[in-house]
Amino acid sequence: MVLAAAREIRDGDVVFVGMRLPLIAFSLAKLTHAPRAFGIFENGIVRGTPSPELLYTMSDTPNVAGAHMCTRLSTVMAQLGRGLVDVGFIGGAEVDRFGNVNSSYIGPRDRPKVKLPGSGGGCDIASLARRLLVIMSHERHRLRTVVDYITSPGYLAGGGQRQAAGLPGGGPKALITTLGVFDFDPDTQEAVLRSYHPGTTIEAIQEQTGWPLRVSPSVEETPSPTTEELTLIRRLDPQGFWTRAGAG
Amino acid sequence: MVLAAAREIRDGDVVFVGMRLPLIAFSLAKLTHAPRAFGIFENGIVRGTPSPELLYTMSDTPNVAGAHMCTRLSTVMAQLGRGLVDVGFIGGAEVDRFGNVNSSYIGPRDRPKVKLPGSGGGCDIASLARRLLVIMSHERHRLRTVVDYITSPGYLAGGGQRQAAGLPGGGPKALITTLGVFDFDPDTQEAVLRSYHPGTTIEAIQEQTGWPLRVSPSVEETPSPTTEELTLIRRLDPQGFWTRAGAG
Amino acid sequence: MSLSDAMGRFVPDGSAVAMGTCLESMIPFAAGHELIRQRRRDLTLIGPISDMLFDQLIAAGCVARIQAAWVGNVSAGLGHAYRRAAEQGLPRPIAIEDYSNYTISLALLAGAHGLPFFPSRSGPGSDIPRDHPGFADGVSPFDGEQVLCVRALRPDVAIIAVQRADVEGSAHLWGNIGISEEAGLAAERIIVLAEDIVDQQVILSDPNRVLFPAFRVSAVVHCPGGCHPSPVQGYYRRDHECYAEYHRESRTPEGTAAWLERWVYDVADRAAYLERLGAERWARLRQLRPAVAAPVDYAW
Amino acid sequence: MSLSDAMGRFVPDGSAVAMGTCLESMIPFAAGHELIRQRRRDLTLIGPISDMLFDQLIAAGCVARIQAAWVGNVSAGLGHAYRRAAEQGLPRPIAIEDYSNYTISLALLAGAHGLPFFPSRSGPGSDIPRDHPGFADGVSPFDGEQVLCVRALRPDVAIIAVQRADVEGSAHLWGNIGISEEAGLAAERIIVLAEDIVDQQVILSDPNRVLFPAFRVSAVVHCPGGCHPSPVQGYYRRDHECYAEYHRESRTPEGTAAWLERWVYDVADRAAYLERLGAERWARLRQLRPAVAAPVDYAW
Repeated sequence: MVLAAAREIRDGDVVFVGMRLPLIAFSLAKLTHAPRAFGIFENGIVRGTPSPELLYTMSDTPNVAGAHMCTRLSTVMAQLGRGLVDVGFIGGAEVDRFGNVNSSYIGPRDRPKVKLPGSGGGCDIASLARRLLVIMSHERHRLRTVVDYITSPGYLAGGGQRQAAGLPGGGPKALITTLGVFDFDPDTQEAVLRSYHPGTTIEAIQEQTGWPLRVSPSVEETPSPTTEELTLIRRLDPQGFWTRAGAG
Repeated sequence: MVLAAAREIRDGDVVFVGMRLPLIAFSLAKLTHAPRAFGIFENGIVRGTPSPELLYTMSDTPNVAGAHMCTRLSTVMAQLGRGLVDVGFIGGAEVDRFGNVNSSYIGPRDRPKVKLPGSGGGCDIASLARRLLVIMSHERHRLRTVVDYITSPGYLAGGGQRQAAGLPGGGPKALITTLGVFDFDPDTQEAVLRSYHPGTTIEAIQEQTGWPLRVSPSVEETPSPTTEELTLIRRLDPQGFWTRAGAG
Repeated sequence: MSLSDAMGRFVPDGSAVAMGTCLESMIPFAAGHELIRQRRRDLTLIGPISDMLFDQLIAAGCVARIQAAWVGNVSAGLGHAYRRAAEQGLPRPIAIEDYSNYTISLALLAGAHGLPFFPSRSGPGSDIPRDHPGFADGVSPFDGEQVLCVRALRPDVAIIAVQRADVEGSAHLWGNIGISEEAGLAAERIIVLAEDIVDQQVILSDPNRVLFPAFRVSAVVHCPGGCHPSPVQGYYRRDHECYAEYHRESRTPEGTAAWLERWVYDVADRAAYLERLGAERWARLRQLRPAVAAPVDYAW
Repeated sequence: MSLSDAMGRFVPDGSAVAMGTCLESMIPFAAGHELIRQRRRDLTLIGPISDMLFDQLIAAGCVARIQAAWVGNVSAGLGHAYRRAAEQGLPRPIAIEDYSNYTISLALLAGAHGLPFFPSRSGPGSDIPRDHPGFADGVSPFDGEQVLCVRALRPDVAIIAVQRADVEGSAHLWGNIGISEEAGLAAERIIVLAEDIVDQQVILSDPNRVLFPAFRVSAVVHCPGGCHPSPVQGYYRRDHECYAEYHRESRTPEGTAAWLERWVYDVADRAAYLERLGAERWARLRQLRPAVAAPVDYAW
């Protein structure tokens, strides 16, 4: 998952990094194919280099060391607002086939079954990044036809509804899960399976997906990690805190 | 004039200092009766002490030395916006009897006889300070029944119109001129002569005032400067750059 | 002023309190724990994300309302006490007004300017603004464009941790800043918690680094170690294990009560807390690599 | 990049240019003079107050429109060229959109956020917002309160002078800041004029002092003395006499032309300008009392 996330970062991108696993994905991309990418963290940090140590949070002291800038949250959010953030990562508890993400409430809002932490910067990144990347553990109860609450808007109900709602950002570009990677159909704005990770199958993915899977005609196996990538991940996260199975 | 201005500052006040002569008035007040006043400058400076040297502009290097804070203009303006600035000074080319100040256009705006520099922070201070002090060279063509353009709103046309316009600040508290000091009638909101400076008379003031003078029943001569005040003014402005006749 | 006096005097029951404004660093845990010890009630807690502190105050029954973008435990997971309060009303029900990080910063920025609202491009299409007193649909008067408007927030008090301050309240904060400036300037009162109290000349030697005008600060509290287990740039690192431990122990109300007893009720103040933490552990967190800023000369 | 290349490449005819964003200090006179030498036309000049530079650009016929709160000469008086342009259309008519300092900062702040407008409490009752495309009456959707709305401004380019920068554009500015941050972040492009170009490690050692994200900066120009006669904290003082002299000489079009010839057209670049100023005078302005900021350690 971290690899697929890293590969979505292009060289020179301004990346809104977010919490948890994307911290590693950004570092990995910087050290491989995107050396000129900049990372933005919502606490106000802008970095042109990966943090010198594994981060548990974006505000850990190593993330400040050598940063290009430490400013106010509102100032880095303004980069999103101006449409200058190329790519942003968000996670959550649930996603639907239009890329809408729930990280707030499972069950009704006034009597939730689970109160989740909330948006953080998720809604902001989803609203305003040019390319939104959604990261999700691939389980049937998480990839749902309809989510209980839209924290971070994707394409809403599809068919241009996102644009009609006045959302300026580009919307979801990919849904990256523990089992595969989805693109979004430019017309219907539905998720379409682009690739399945080594070791799984399209059938297994359908089983773990709450909506009838749409599969790209050109679907393929996700390219395996290179030795360099694996080495770097082990160096960036030696104990697998963010990258071991079930983490993040 | 600088003395009368300084005397309007109370100890502990937060003072929006503005340009030119108020620079000296603030320093004088700090060194005499208002040692705990804070000065705010629209370039973003907050000072708890007078500048160590005469200032030609608020952004001169001595005004930064020993400042309590150097921040953004918008941040110090926000103190005005929150109603936390006790007193603010403005000057201009013209004032009317309701304390409206023109520092923009003499003559019609589309074909002005004189294009004046403009508001600077004047409109902001006039809109938002709790007590507005207007400073003006006392000449008949400056104290006019109606000004050509309201740059900095006083009581507008009086009778509560200021409040009705949605202006939250307190409005003009005093008009301090080279000849005297005016208060504003709490009911009609017209300027009322409170005191005349030593060496002039009420009659001379009427002659130099474009509206029929209203004089307070308790009008008196402006108290003469003390020796200490005179000494300090000479120390603060040794060459009389701001305080000599006709300056500022 | 002592922390206990500052919390007693300036944070009465029912206050709306902004805390944790730097996100995961500089969290004034000492102040939150003091409010728990003083059995403060009916607080509104305002913040961007809250990494564990809001969960603890909720667990202790201090909180009536949350206005925040994220409440949980960043390195460990969900906030168990937040869940119990929201899902079961335990130990008491709480009202939740969800924000995003950007929109809460705009709400506080508007509050800092004394303005009624700011527009936002983040949020349309999200469920966050639905049935929410802090959001309303508006229109740009220039082109008729629909905009989401975010109502100003003006906390009663903002508790802001800094590295160093003078006794009047002028303070230097460095490292990541988050929404500290907006939150402090929006609040009626600011309480500064400082690792070090220094001579005023130290602060005034670098006026660009000063966080708030001194006249906005109501109290300065000298509180070394006051942010543990969150990190303070230049002073100590994040104590990740603390977050994992609280996450484990707070799974049950009983475990939570035991944790609060051990780390809050049973310690008199921050000094006693640090003693309980142990000198060795505390010293380890303070072993840092130096990274001194290049000098700056304000010569005039 | 040379100043001449930066102005040639990034400030074409018709550009909307923000300059002088620190108010009376850090005014990029060198950049303005280069635009005059390059005979740039139809510029829109955006600023808070402008202490003499806008007057000179207007005098040289470079300007079609002013969006500012104040244009003149702070220590000497009115701007004669500004008057001639506004009153007589000489050397060409200019459109004037008046702002106050607060409202232009809000306009740029809204622009920096990509928002269409911000509300303002400054301005109602003033004639400034009347018949002005940058202002409109609006309503708070929360309580129906009437508010004045300030339309976002997004300059094509902001020219920002700083004390030091690295070659990528990360820069340290200290002393008073004015609207530099809002103007730069609102602009499509930022051009940084630096007294010193330093190693990137110097800038990154103090990330809180960095003004803009490096990816926002289009060009960095090494231009020592580029702000004379305005002051640069830590580098040189204000040359008050220059302002008085320009004020005297610019009373007439002929005097203005002579001044421009001597100080702009007839000098090739800033180095030549400083040479003409004279080594002794320049050295005197650089005699400063040191005021070194207290050290800060970002240890991690």
